[in-house]
Amino acid sequence: MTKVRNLEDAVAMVPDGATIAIGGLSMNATPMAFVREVIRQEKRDLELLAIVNGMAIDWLVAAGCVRRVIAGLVSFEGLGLAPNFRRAVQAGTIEFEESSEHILISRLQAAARNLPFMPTKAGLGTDVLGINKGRLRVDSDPDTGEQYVAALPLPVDIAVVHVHEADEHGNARVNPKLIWMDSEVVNAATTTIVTTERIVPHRSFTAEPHRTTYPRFMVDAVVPAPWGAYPTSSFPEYTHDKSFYEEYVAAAGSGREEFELFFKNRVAGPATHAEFIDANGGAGKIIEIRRRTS
Amino acid sequence: MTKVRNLEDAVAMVPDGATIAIGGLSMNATPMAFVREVIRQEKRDLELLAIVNGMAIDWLVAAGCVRRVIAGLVSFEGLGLAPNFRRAVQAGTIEFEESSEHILISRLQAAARNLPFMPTKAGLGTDVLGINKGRLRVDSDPDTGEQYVAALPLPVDIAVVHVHEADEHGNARVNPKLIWMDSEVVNAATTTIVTTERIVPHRSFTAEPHRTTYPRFMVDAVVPAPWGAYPTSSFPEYTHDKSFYEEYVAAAGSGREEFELFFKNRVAGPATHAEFIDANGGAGKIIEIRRRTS
Amino acid sequence: MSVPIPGADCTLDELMVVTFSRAMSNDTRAFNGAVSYIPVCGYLLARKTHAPDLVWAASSIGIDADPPALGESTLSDSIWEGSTMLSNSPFDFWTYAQGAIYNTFAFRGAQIDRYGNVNNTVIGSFDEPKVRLPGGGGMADLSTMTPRIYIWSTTHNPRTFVDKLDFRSGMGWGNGGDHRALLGLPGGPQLAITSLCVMDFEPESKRMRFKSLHPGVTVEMVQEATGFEVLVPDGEIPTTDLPTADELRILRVEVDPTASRLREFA
Amino acid sequence: MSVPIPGADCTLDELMVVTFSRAMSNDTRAFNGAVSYIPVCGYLLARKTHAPDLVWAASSIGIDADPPALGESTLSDSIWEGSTMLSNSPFDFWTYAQGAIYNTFAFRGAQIDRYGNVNNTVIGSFDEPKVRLPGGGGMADLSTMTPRIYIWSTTHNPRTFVDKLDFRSGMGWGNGGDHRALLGLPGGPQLAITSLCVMDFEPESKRMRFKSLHPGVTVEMVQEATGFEVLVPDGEIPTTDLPTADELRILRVEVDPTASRLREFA
Repeated sequence: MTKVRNLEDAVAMVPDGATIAIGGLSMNATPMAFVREVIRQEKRDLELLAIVNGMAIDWLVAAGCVRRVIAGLVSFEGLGLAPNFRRAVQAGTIEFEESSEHILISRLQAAARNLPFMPTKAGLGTDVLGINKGRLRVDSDPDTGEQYVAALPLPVDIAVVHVHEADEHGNARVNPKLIWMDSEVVNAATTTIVTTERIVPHRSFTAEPHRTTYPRFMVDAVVPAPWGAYPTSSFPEYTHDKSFYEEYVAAAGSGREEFELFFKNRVAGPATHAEFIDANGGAGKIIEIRRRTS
Repeated sequence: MTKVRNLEDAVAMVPDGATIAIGGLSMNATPMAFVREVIRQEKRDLELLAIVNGMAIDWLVAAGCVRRVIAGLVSFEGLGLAPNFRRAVQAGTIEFEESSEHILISRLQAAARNLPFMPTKAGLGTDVLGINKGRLRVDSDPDTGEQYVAALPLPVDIAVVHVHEADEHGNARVNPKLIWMDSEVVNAATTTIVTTERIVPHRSFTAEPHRTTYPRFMVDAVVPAPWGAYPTSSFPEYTHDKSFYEEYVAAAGSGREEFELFFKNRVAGPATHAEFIDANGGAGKIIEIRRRTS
Repeated sequence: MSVPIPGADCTLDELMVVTFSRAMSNDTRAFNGAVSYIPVCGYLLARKTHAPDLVWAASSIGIDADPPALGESTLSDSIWEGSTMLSNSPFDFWTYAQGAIYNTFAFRGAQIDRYGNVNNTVIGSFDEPKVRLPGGGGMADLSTMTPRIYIWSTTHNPRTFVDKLDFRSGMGWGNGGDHRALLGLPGGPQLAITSLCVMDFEPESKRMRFKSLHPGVTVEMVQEATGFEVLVPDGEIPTTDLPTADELRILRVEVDPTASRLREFA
Repeated sequence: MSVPIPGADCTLDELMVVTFSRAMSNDTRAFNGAVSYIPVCGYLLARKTHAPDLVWAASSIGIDADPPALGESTLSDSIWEGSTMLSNSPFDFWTYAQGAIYNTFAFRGAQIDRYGNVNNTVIGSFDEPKVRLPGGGGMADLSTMTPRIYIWSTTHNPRTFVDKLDFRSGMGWGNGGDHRALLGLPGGPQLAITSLCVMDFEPESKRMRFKSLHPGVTVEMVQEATGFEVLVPDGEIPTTDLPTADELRILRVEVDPTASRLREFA
């Protein structure tokens, strides 16, 4: 029984109000085709976990899909701040649970491993602890008196991650191997959807079983999504689209109408991911962002 | 500055009385050339950690090198029990800290990560907890009342693991990638020695950086040891030597003198690892245990 | 050593494997440890018959492995052939185990008690053992983490099935009743498949209870071979269902052509 | 934007990178996060000059990377080229970080206080922020785990160097004195390298103290640009050592030929 779904059907699996975790890190490896379809299907009241991200969060906030964001860092790095996210938090129109990377990882691990908490030294002495009451606890070891942070479980309804190859059973792999923190959200999630650059035959996994990242039993749906991380990168195949980030930031800085037009024409409007890439440079862009395999 | 050492010099790094962790699992991937040289150098009073192992423990016990064993399982699986280990524990001539795999892993992780403990559900309700007082604690989560085992740190002086390839800087890799629990002992150890099937040029690591198992800063000495896991396996290159295990068990069952002769001729006597393999079948044995790469 | 089953075209090892196999379902996600031929054969047979989606991680590493034959170890890299994933032990395996994503674990032991707890540590006292056994390995861990536990034994006799364990290496239903749930542990032992019979666990007390008797075996024979009283259910105790010709063929030809499973009947 | 250093053949970015580089030693094991050009250039320069064994994990992933140039991100896969190991974040990176095997971490912030704590979270209150900043990312984690902390700032002015942070995202010496040690945290901030000067931390109070002044900068200029009093050490405050021709050549030609480091001086 194949787990292959088209993008529309996979996004339809996300109920309004769900806690959804988006993989990738900053300008890398984010399932942007999926994110765009979430916008097109006008999902609402999502709780969005993205440990370190920018564009995915900003899109979903701009489109009004998000009730609450959980993250450690939200920015476009040197290319700017995430403008819609920033404005929404400042205006109080979305909730923001700021945490830090290792506290989030530890909370996900506690959820994935059926533990009441995971200990870490992360955050001791910082104000991150004070704004996360109820989600962590500062405790001390009864034998040594050593202080630690008990990171409490963070369960996730749906994890969405982008991979390079998957088979119809749900076996999936990231080339050259898993690098970012995506496995943590997959492990903590009830349901996992992978978007994939390509579907490959099952024998491709048995031929190189040490390269498999997620076994089939961790994956509920496989969505073909070529260039599906665009405008973020998918190492080692293509890099992020610097000019998209720059033009997006510029549009957001030019006023509300200008941004809404940009967002309609360049992000949410195009019906398919291919049309979306066409709206941002088409084949020329694909050639521009291609990188030599390394 | 090269980290390459010959076997004699690397074993000379082990002081009597040290806590030494031996990698591998059961009949797989154990640094047996190193173990044999420990015997030849007549090390004494070692505290030996081997999470799941058989032959390495039995040799070191037979040779009188060991004061104390820490393990979860000691056997030759279907090929028999570890006879010298068994006799020594029954006679009370060595101490045995029996633990379980995940408690040991959790204790190693606590040591490696500077944490006062790692939580796990491992062992709840079993007698393993009672015999490990002072090394773990049964606690309950203050919020939920959920019980857990706090596994206290287990620091290791010297870890010895077997790999397929290493460069002179200490970068090392296991083919096709790390599978067993060796990384846990390496992470918890003050000093790590890798024995390697072969030394490869540094560019071999930069060419395929996703395959590197241990980065150079985790490795203190690199010891060339072709067929260095024999008579255990080194997947995917060669398998364990079933007949060695069987003959070893038979010799141990034939009486003390018979076993001592066997141990001298077939294990401890030969001066080099090559001579040791020669004493157990030589080139014919190497051909017999070779497996097709998979 | 192959033991014939009276009136059937199969042997005891085959009956046990097939019984184990049938207890598996399509959502079984299992792994295995050392000297585990009966369950390993059972997982493979189930996958090749009624449970095509069953997950088995060979020696807890080789997911969906399909080895052409089994050797002298169920914990070694020799059974990884055909895997779709060689999973990493510290990172992948222990996460799937702790998270009860792997939902099925089978163990046996030198001693087994009425609640399905087992001893693989010592005969006699821990500090001054009469017999030092191999140790629990991952038994103490995985028996607490895994919801569906299966026990098997090829030596149903009073030395194995004892009133009181010398050491509890693996957790079954603990002290019985709610003990496991009170400790926050999921599920518990489902079946004990032995050389004489199949037992389940009475839902309240969690004590072993007859489920079926192998052909030619009586209640009295089992009671005599058991160091505690096996509960007798209402109604007649059925005879253990025999393997079909198809199951036998697949087991003998495809799953275990070298009959490695007989290593458990040494 | 390149700022010339008076009386020297280099610019401010180069002076800061070289100063950072010289603070590194042969046993430095470092990684980096977002928008970290000064430290990334510093690690590479140190490795190519006085500290050949220095470890740098590019974007915390690409160990011993040797990229031909830096781009518009120090957190992306574009700087992994030449790595000897692409390390796995959840398993490798966080173990090396928690274990203080990675011993060196550099951060900056929108606000920095006298103890080397930083704020990258909000200006104003957390619940009703005047300005929502990007967030701390891994700063709260890595600042507690790593023994050798370096702070840099390309904007030494009273908006950045404040008497009181609006939010403590990253842990320096905390409340000063023994605070860090009392929390069981290793080491602490070593240096703050800014657009005006270099500061260390007075050993008892852990307050920022002049170590050297960049050419043309006076104590008064720094005090005016700082929202707290910078301690003045005994004796004369030296001028920050200038880069050598060799350092400048290696930085300009080998480490950062596209001058990505100027992105920090926008």
